[in-house]
Amino acid sequence: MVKMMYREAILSTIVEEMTRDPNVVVLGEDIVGGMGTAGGPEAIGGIWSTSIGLFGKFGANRVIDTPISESAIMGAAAGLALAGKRPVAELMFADFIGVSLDQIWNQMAKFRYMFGGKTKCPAVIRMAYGAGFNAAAQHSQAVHQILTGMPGLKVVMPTTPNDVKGLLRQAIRDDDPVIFLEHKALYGSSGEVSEDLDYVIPFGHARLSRAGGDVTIVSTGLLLGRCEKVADMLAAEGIGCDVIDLRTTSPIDEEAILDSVEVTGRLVVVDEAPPRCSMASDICATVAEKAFASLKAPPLGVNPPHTPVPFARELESAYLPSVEKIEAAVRKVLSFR
Amino acid sequence: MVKMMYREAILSTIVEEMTRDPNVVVLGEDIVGGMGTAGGPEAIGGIWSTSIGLFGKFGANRVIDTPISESAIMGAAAGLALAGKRPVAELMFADFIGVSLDQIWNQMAKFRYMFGGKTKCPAVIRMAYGAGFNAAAQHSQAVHQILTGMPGLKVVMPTTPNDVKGLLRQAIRDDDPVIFLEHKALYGSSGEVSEDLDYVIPFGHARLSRAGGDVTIVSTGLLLGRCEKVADMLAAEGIGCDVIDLRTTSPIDEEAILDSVEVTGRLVVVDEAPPRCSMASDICATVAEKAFASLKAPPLGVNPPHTPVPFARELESAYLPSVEKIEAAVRKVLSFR
Amino acid sequence: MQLSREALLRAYRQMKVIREFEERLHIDIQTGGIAGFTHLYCGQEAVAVGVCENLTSDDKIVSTHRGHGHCLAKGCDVNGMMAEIWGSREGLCKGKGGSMHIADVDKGMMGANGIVGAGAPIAVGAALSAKIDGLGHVAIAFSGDGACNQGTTFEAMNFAVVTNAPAIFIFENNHYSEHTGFEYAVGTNNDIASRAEAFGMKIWRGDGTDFFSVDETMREVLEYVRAGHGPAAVEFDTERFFGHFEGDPQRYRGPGELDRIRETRDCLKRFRMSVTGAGLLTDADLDALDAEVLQQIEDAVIKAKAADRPTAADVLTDVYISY
Amino acid sequence: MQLSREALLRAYRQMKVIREFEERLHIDIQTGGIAGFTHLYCGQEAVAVGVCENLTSDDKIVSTHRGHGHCLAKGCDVNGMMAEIWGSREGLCKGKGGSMHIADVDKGMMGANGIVGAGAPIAVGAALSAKIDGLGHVAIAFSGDGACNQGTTFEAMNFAVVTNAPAIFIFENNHYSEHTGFEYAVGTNNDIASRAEAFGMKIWRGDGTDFFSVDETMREVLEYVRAGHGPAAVEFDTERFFGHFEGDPQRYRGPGELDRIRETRDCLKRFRMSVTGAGLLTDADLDALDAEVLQQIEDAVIKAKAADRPTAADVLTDVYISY
Ligand SMILES: Cc1ncc(C[n+]2csc(CCOP(=O)(O)OP(=O)(O)O)c2C)c(N)n1
Ligand SMILES: Cc1ncc(C[n+]2csc(CCOP(=O)(O)OP(=O)(O)O)c2C)c(N)n1
Ligand SMILES: [Mg+2]
Ligand SMILES: [Mg+2]
Repeated sequence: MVKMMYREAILSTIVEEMTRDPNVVVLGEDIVGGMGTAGGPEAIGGIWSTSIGLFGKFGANRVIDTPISESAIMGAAAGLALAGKRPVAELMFADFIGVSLDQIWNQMAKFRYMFGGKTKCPAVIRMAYGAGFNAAAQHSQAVHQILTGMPGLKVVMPTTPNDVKGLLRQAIRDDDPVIFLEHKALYGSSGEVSEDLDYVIPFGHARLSRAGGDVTIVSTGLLLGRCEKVADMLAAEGIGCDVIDLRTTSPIDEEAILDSVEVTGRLVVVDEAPPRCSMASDICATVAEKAFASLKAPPLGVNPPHTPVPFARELESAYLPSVEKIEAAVRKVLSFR
Repeated sequence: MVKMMYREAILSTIVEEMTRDPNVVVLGEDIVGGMGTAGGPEAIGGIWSTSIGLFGKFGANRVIDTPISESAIMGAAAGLALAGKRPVAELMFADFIGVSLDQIWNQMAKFRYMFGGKTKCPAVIRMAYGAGFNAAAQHSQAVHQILTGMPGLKVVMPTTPNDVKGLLRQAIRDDDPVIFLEHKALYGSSGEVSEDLDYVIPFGHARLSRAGGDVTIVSTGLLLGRCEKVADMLAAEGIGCDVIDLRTTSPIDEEAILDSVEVTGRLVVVDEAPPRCSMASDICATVAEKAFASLKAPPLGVNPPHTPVPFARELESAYLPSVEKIEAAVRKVLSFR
Repeated sequence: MQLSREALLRAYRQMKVIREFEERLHIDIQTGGIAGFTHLYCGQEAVAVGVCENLTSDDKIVSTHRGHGHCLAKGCDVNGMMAEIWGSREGLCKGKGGSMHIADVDKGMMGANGIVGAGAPIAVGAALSAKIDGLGHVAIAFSGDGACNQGTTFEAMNFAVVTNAPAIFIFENNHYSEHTGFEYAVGTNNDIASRAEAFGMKIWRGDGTDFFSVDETMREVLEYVRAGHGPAAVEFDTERFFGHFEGDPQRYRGPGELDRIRETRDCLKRFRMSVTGAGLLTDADLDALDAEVLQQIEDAVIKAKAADRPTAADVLTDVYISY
Repeated sequence: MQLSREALLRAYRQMKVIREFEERLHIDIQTGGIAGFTHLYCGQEAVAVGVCENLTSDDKIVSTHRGHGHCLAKGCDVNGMMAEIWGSREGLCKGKGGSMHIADVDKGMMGANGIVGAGAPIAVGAALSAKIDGLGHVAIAFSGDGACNQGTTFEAMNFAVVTNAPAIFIFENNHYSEHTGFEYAVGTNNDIASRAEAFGMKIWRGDGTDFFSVDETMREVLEYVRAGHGPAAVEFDTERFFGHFEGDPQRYRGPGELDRIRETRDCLKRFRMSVTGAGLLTDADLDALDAEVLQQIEDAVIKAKAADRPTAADVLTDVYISY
């Protein structure tokens, strides 16, 4: 194991996989930076610093800096994948699915099905998502609920650097199109990661980040850290929380959730997207249907309100589910009789 | 009251509102038809026949036939609305939000919020959605779950011609952006409609299409008809179904659903979109949270499977929730003890 | 360059297969046996065949909603296609895709596409793959005069220029997008090629109802693109003989328009006149092929009708490779 | 046409307000008082002001992520904008929008926009509204050299030509999109205007660091578009003095580039030289304005810092007019 940042785990995994497999190709806006300038290539290496040095190592054919044309980027990834390559495309902000959704949703996700199972589309679409930077309504959104609802896509949301390693490697080696959602506020977080060049985490396996037994909390991404804080606070009071990090929302590890709720009978799902047709409602509904008899309290979702993401610090803080709000929800389901 | 088809209710409401308010403007692909051809304008009047004769009545300034450029159509609607007009834009197929979502999601839906409540965007986006025509994966989708999850949008799904009249009129007069979802398989259906030129149905008010009291079935659009069939069959056995036609999914009439479930204790939601992060899971989760104590059985969603919409007749029939599947779900919740 | 007798026979056969495949569909659709939206390519055969006869199976094409011609020209199996359109389990896509989604990636046919304009970016991706491989392969995006107004098509052209991708944008100008004339919808003085040129590409123009014009144009284009000079665009002026979709009342046509184009702009008639006039092939040669093709189509229909139907269980397969 | 003394003073003042507004932001951002992504417009002031001084409040503009200059030039309140960028409840958008989403629709300013390329179609909509009204108003879309590669921008240009909308596409070519050079990303031989021309529009070019070049160009363009001749495009060559966003290391610049452009391509310096050289205004006139503007900005900052902060309850308002 070695310690590194979330963003470094992304970059190092890409380097390792590009080294291993000549079919791996990366593309995106400013992922090289400096193209066509006096400064020359490698002026930036991606605005999230997740492609620094790739151009020098692998050259212009496999490290493709693109114009601001997200539909064409996603479409090129689709075409590269159909033609036998393994593209890893960066959509700078997840919010930009607005200008490129067709290629993700109606093309990549559906090729295999529409073509009768006779082709594969091994594309990875990396996207930075989430709030926390006061980047306002068009640069802060969580989009996993939209993409999880789309058959044909796999959706991955790593929370820790080690999960980045295992899940991104799996994503690149996976033969289906994978959406890889990177939370902006986690890029700088660090942790121990596996150095095994074949370390993969299979999709559909949640991680139990806290084991308790009194209540089940399900989350992922940035808010998982807040859930863990709540769990740790409550542990001091002798209340045990199971905190489940989904890791992938499609496929989803229903078993891990149901197994926990069968023991706890109480569920809180903490989700960064607005409440309607959300991951929180998805999981609450699944549990209500499949663990009905075990439920001792109404399953609760904790989401931001049904509003766009606001700009100002005070507003964005109030928008995102806080430790306090999560704690209140957990206490509410615990106190329900 | 007068009898007309769903599509006629759309067209006549547009004519009435364009006559009443000179700010109402329509735009879309082939909504005139024949522009730039030997045949001349009005060759088609929209592929759904929902704009026949508008060009002749209201002229090229207010009836704008467009190139195949959905982003520009949605963007033009956004700009027209910001500039003081009331655009009614047609997106030929709801599936085409793939190429135009940004203008709907990141622009129209958010203007008012981002601009601090100092503007309005009274645009109506009409879209034909849904399966039933063997139009396969890219021309058959239900998208209400995607759009309902987007704060700032109102989402309307009329099932009957009369609801078309009242809801479309409300949509055109509403000062917020409204998504108006028309089910392809309903265009040819008919029913009595109000002739009152000011007949509007306020958003957020569901319609109780069958009153029973033993079980609550929630649906909308094409599948509502199947739910009614099931209700009528069960009525013959002395089982009473409340069948709730949502009419609008955002805002949603939670009260109507909760009131019914508080009596019945049993809920089935029938939804045309795939199950993950769907309207079915949204409603089941809401009910599990807010009517937990009343529930006598697990709330059940009935959705198509997590697959794209298939082409062949046998496949598409198996894909859509059938009367049999709905009936089975209803019997399942009824028999739960 | 003079084509060999074999090449001429093959080209004619390919065009004739498309024609008869679709004339037959046109009939069968009216009987109600075929479901879904079907867009017929009849009238444009010289483009698909003139382009694809100059490709290898390592070259890729991406097609449109009007894809039968491109699929057949690129080598998709006639029986598999007919079965697919009839919604059979034995269809090329197991009945899951239908007319608008026929593909055979192994043959370099990367899919018909129901989304207007979606193909061009996909073709650029395939072209970038070819560029990486460095073997001189190309990728072709077929687009209509309507699709040429879609943002994705424009982005793809700029993207291909910037990345020097061996992509070829073929614009089949059949004068209509659905019910609208290209003179209305294409702002550029009705000139699709010049607009592509302004994106920084070399362009060509050809007569899309004349196989020889398409063939000669494509030889030049392919030589240029295969040599690594970057992308290119070609506008072919052509005609569609049927409505936009089956059932279209075609009120946008001028009086006698259909008769005129069937008479003077039929690529099969023009081909026959050229080759018989020049003494390269005889009417008897072509008549024999005609008969063969008609029989082939008849067989394909019989097989398609008799083929296994898909079952409810089939809905669930082919979504993921692993889940 | 010769500008009046008042017009000259006003133009200078407007440019100076933008400049000082942003030079001050540049400082304040470093102290951490300002949250979010801020893109500074400094260097490009002559474009915003040269364009907007020729507009009325019935004309509309749609801006970009780099919107401060356009907003100020179109008449947005300095205090309201400063308060907004500081995230105050008294900001022009109540602290909900921030730098990238400033708007004042009543003034014809239809929004800065965080989505590159989103503005052009919106401007076409506003232009169609003006066309319906028939009073000769126009709508302007500001786009960068990067945004000009976005499909939405292309679609908007064709759409405007087809609908003969009084839209004007202003391309501010500041040579960079984020960290990438326009010579790389714009495939068209580095020529944005010609590509617009190929869409069927009349085009102009101007020096975007010279107020008088912009002003004269815009008079011609506006006369043409207001007369109903349809849309137009203008490419202004210009410079941005800061990084793409605050904090950008700007490794893409050549040695001495920033000094050189600050020296030779500063629109304020050039304006001062022109008007004092021609004896139209004196250094003293301009110095007085400079002092006034500095004070105005200082006041705005003081007010912004002292203004009410938004509260949690404010998150919930302004989503819908009625729900
Ligand atoms: C994104 C999108 N918009 C609209 C449509 C509906 N549609 C299908 S074909 C077509 C016309 C296409 O015209 P053109 O590109 O000229 O091709 P042609 O039909 O003439 O072959 C339209 C508008 C679609 N399928 N996809
Ligand atoms: C759709 C979209 N893609 C990418 C971005 C990220 N981004 C913001 S500004 C920018 C560069 C824009 O360049 P240009 O249009 O030249 O404007 P400038 O920054 O030079 O003013 C990019 C890539 C975005 N905000 N929206
Ligand atoms: Mg056409
Ligand atoms: Mg720029």
